[in-house]
Amino acid sequence: MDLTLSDRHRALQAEVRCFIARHGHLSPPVGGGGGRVRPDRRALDWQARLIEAGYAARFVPRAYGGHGAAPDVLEAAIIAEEFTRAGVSPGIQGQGIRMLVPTLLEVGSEEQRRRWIPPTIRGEVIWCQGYSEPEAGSDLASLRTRADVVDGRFVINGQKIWTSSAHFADMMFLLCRTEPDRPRHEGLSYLLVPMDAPGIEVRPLPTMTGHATFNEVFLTDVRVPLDAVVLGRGKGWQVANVTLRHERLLLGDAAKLAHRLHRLRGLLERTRVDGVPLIRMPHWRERLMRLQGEVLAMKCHQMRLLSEAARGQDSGLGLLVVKYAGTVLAWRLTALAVDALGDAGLPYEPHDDVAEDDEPTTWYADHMYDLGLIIGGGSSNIQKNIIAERGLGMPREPRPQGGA
Amino acid sequence: MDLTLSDRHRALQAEVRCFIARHGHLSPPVGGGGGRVRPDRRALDWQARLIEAGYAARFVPRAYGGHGAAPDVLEAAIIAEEFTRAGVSPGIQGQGIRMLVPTLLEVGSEEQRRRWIPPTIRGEVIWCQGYSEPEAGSDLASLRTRADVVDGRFVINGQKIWTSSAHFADMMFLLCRTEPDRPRHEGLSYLLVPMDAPGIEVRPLPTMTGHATFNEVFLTDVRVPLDAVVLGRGKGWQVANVTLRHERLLLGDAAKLAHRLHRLRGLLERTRVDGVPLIRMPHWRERLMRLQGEVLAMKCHQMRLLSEAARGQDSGLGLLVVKYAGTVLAWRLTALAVDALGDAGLPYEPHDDVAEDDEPTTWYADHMYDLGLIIGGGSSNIQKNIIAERGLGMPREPRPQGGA
Amino acid sequence: MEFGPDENQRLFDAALRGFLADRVTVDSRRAAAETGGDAALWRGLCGLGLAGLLVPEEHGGTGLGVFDAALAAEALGHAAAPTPFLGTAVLAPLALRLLGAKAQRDAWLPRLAGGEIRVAAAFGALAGTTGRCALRLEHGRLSGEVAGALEAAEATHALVALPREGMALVALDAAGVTVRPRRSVDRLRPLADLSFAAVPVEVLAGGDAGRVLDAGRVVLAAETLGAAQAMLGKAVAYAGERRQFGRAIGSFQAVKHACAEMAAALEPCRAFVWYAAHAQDRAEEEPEARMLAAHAKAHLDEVGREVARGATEVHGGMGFTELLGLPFWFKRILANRQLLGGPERCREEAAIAQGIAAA
Amino acid sequence: MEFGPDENQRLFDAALRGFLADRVTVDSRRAAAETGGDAALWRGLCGLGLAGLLVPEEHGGTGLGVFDAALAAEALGHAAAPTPFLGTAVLAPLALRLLGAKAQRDAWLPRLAGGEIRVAAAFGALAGTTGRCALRLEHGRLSGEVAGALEAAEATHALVALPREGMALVALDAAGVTVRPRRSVDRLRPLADLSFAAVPVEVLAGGDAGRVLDAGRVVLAAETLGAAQAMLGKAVAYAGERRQFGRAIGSFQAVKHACAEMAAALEPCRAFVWYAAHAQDRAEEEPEARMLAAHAKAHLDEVGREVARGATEVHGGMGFTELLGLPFWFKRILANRQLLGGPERCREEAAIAQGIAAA
Repeated sequence: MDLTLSDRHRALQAEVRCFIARHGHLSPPVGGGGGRVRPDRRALDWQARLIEAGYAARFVPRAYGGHGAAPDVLEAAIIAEEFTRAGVSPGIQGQGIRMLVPTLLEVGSEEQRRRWIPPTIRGEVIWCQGYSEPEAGSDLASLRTRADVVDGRFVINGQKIWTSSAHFADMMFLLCRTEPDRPRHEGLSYLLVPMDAPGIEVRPLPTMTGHATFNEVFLTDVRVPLDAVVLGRGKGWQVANVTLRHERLLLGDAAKLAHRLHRLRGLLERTRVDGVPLIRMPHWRERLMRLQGEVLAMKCHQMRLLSEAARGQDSGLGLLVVKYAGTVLAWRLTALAVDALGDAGLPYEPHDDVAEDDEPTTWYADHMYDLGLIIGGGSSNIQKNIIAERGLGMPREPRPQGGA
Repeated sequence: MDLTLSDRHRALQAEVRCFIARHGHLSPPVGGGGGRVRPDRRALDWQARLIEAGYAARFVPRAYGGHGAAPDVLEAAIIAEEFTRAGVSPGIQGQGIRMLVPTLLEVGSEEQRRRWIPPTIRGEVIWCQGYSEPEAGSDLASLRTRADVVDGRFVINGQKIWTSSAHFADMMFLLCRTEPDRPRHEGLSYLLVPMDAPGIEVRPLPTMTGHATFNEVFLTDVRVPLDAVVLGRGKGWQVANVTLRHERLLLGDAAKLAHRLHRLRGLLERTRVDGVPLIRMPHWRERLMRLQGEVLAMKCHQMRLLSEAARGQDSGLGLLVVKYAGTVLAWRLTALAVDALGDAGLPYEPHDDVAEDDEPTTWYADHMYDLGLIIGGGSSNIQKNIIAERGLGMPREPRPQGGA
Repeated sequence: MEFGPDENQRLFDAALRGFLADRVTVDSRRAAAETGGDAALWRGLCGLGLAGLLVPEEHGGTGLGVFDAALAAEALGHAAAPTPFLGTAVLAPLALRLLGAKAQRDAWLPRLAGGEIRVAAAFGALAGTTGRCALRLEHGRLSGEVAGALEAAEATHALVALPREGMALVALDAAGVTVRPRRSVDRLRPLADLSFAAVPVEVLAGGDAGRVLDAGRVVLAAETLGAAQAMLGKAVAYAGERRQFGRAIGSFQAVKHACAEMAAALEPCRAFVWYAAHAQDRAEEEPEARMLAAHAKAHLDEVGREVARGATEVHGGMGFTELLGLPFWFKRILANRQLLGGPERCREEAAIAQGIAAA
Repeated sequence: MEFGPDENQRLFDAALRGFLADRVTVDSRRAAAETGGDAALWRGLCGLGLAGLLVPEEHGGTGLGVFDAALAAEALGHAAAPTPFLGTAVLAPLALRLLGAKAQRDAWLPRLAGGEIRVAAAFGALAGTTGRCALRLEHGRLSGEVAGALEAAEATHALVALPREGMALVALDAAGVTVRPRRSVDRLRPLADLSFAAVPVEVLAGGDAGRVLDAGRVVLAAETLGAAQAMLGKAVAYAGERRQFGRAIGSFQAVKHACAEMAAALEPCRAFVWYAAHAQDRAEEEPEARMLAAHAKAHLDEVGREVARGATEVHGGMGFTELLGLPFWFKRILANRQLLGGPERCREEAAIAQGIAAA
């Protein structure tokens, strides 16, 4: 184990602190699920500043607009730690940056990387994920949206659902069936589709948060060029799994958990009943401490995974548990928050699309959105199947008689 | 809702209090899982006294040696409440009294009732349950122990396992295959077998409690008369389900939970860290209170079930949840106890077969035994299948291709 | 002896549930969520006698007890009904019955039973609020402010718990009263912040105000019970219909066991709520009535949240949207948890009621 | 930069695990449970350098750190090894290193490294014992009693935490010492109650005794981690073999999900223990070292118990018997939970270490 802060790391720490001291006031507000709204001017400026300083897209090569640093877990941890501690935004966290960019870096063509990575990391091109369909939620291999090749272009028809961000996204990475004659998993392709293409209709799905965070997307004769496919026709399942791997990490994000714990502690310090702050009451403190222990475990675990990734090591089980463990823990953090808010937290007044300025409303929105994250991106039951079968090597369920 | 204490009920309450005040010192010690040892002289005398006073076997007809009272939930509740409050033993609780007696009352022949119920309720005849087999734990219908009719007698061959009390029991109620040509569920019979019959060998299974609470029972050419069958040949599955229904109630027994909570409160009052009793520490109290709420729910629930049973109403789902909910709650109660005992509770010194005189040892033995109860009598997974399928009407799992 | 509702109570329950099934729909809830209420629904419920349930017959009510109110609350929770009930039909008549002088009872109870007045409830001073609560009573006039009054929409009066002096009944149209409506997480149950500037009030101080709170807690527990039962029922039904991987998702053991766990937690709650409600009606004889009320509230708060989450999860993404209306129940359960003292507070009060903790 | 064991540490870990796999069997554990120990095993471990792991090289040890001790503890827990380790190989050398004067270090550390002495540990005064602990130090002589000393079987000395004066090292064969052996829930790790009548002791008082406790907690957490990993591994293996209803029980979703939940809780613990152990080795620079130690202990206590229960359940009745030896791991996890402060105590100390609670 070597976590010695080298002179270089100490310098970085000092540099980040200095950066935050100087520029922190320019940060957009922290909190909220991230990616619930299109980044505003303030968020875009902040992102540009972070990339310039090397605190966002740090390990994305310079050729694609990133900072081009060699992967270094300790650097990542130092930066995350300082931003958390200061309560300053770590930059844009959407599906484009967290899922598509690593996917393209792993399996995209050089042309696709050059074209899409730079504007995506700057927050200028916002992506949404076109996986789920009404009849294929957890069961991705059964999806029905199809793309036929007509006159040298893909022509897409079908419907997607649970598409977060679709109502303001520029692009979608879409999984659809292009080879109807091949077996289920081999007939899929992964296409990059502009959301302003003719034939795309987005209908917001009203959700429990009161915000339009999810959508249905209808695709009717949507045409995209053949080079919109990532990795190649029939390779969609493979590419989607690369993306899902990154999604699992995104959804269990330890930095987000740590940020939340930080806010939660503040909430317990400020909230009083009969004049006594909750943090002074042992049973509230005990709940906070218990969650802190769990967040610490996830934080350390993420450092381990990053370290293994930097060594090119497959973390296997370690990676597979992140989404399940992280989303459930996130829900429990917000559950403590809404309990601590008590009756005074009930007024729920989302002014527009989000209400990140009202603390109780934000916590409740997070709490409900967390439940959406437990369900979305492969529900907990699917995650547990994956952990057991792929991570622990347990036997698959026998196929039912006469089943599909 | 009518829980008015009639004059009769008030009189009973006064009578029970008076009984306890006068005779309570004769009670054997309370605690321990019940049925882990053969009742000693003290326990038998106490039982006789309770039957005489009508506080045990209260609703068993006089013809079978019981008190012959008309079923009355409030009476049962009053008696249980007073015994719990006083920390006095409510009498013998073994499988004979709690499972076989109600089964015989429901489906036994008049001859079987007259012969077996009186000595069983007195604690003179101790029963064990011969259901599980090495290859048929949760999956009872697949059991292999068989009884062939030879010369007008059943001749039994096979092996049972997890047979609690077998090492000191007088009788076993045994489920075995008598009609090998019939479908799985229809080929079983339910036999009453003397444990001293030639051909029975009992081998204790050492368990984590350090007490020999479970056994393997080997049956080789064990002969019993044809009238040892309950309800009739091929009806064993039906009878076993009657017994299992009573077992579910026994294992989730609310009076036991209430007793335990009572002891637990005392433990938290007596145990001190740095001179402060745990009960004065809000996070310990919070855990106790949370469990008290759950015990109260189970206690009320049991009153409802008894009330419905007295009306001849099938409680359905209400009955099916008792074993699962009750055993898990029991485990959590002892978990709080062993936590409260702290490091001082670690010395574990069962002097002989049980060590009910040493408080920490008893709590640990209970804690481990509770886990055995979660597993035994239909594991939690089986219980949840039953709750979902029979209680909630959810679809059964499709049979696997090529499966049994 | 009978543990559970008797025949009359079962008939009333069936009638109420039938009415609600006809009258409360996904669309009516949505409309109420926008406008803050469903005035016609309340009138209908008054027609069934809900307003006067706890008002003695001599004052024009049906003279029933907390047990009956709990049954009604369970049915209202099951329907996620957009209607007042707790404040105007439970807390107000009980406050008058338990704390009011005869003249006060004679004056106010008939108006409650007839649905003539509707009473909001602001219990912050009694139930450990995390919000603003600064009230002073001087010479029969109330000043100060209290946040989070329940059922203030369309209310004519408010029942305000005072720090020491019992409760105050105040007309909301009196000079010096300011009502600031707030949306709630449970949009079917808007809240309001109230402020008072030397407003004349009717002081109810003839008994133990805590008993009104106790009854309110039991009724909230009952409502959460009903809402959770509805959610579990919906989850079981949905799991039987929705197919994935070529089979009904309800045939997957994971989904079945999730439902079984919810049922195992929820089913015993019915008897618990009955018993706690019954104890309220006999509180003079039942030293444990307060402890039972606090525990019933806390326990249903906990079980309710687990069921709210679990049932939503069984519905997958569909549970997260408003398409099936599931969030109405989810949010009612979440909001009830915070009303009249959350579970931590209730458990501590249960300990105090038993002498385990110092008051 | 490397998060996790380095190459040397991995080699040592593999060697230790190999040795334990050869040496510790179901039968050897059973024998040790009867006799209270396995002296030959300890000698073998000394041969691998375990006794001197934390003893500086200048004193004949290997001069490694708490991180290495945690790795060893994880391996010992994985094997449910019937051996001392925490007291004699961790707490004793650390107490000497952190609290001892130079002469004391020079005198004692070589004897520890060589396995010449074995040291029991009685930390009741420091870690919030629920048992008897009444100790007085007067003129360098110790009187009184303390319950629950660890690893007292075959120990030559005891390290006793004092209420205020640091720690005392005392020879168990000195006049005035009484050792009363006690069986423990974890029969592979017997305990002892100690009493002293004006016994001369070596007082170690040159630093913060809490740091010895912190390291002990991390090592216990590591041991529980190893034991829990072993149990989960056994559950997964058993579920793949055991058949019911015509299929391996591991193909049932309920069993799979139980294992998945255990894995999801347990897998992140590895990195947590590494990090907490590492922080101990740099405690001078790491203000959070104490908080991390307390949290690691508490967290592994909780996760450990869930895994102990869940893995036993997967084994069905077989897990409850001693046939497969599963209870050895189960009980080690249960016992570790109570040693050096249970999870509630540790969390409260974590809060104190952050200034969230008053000391």
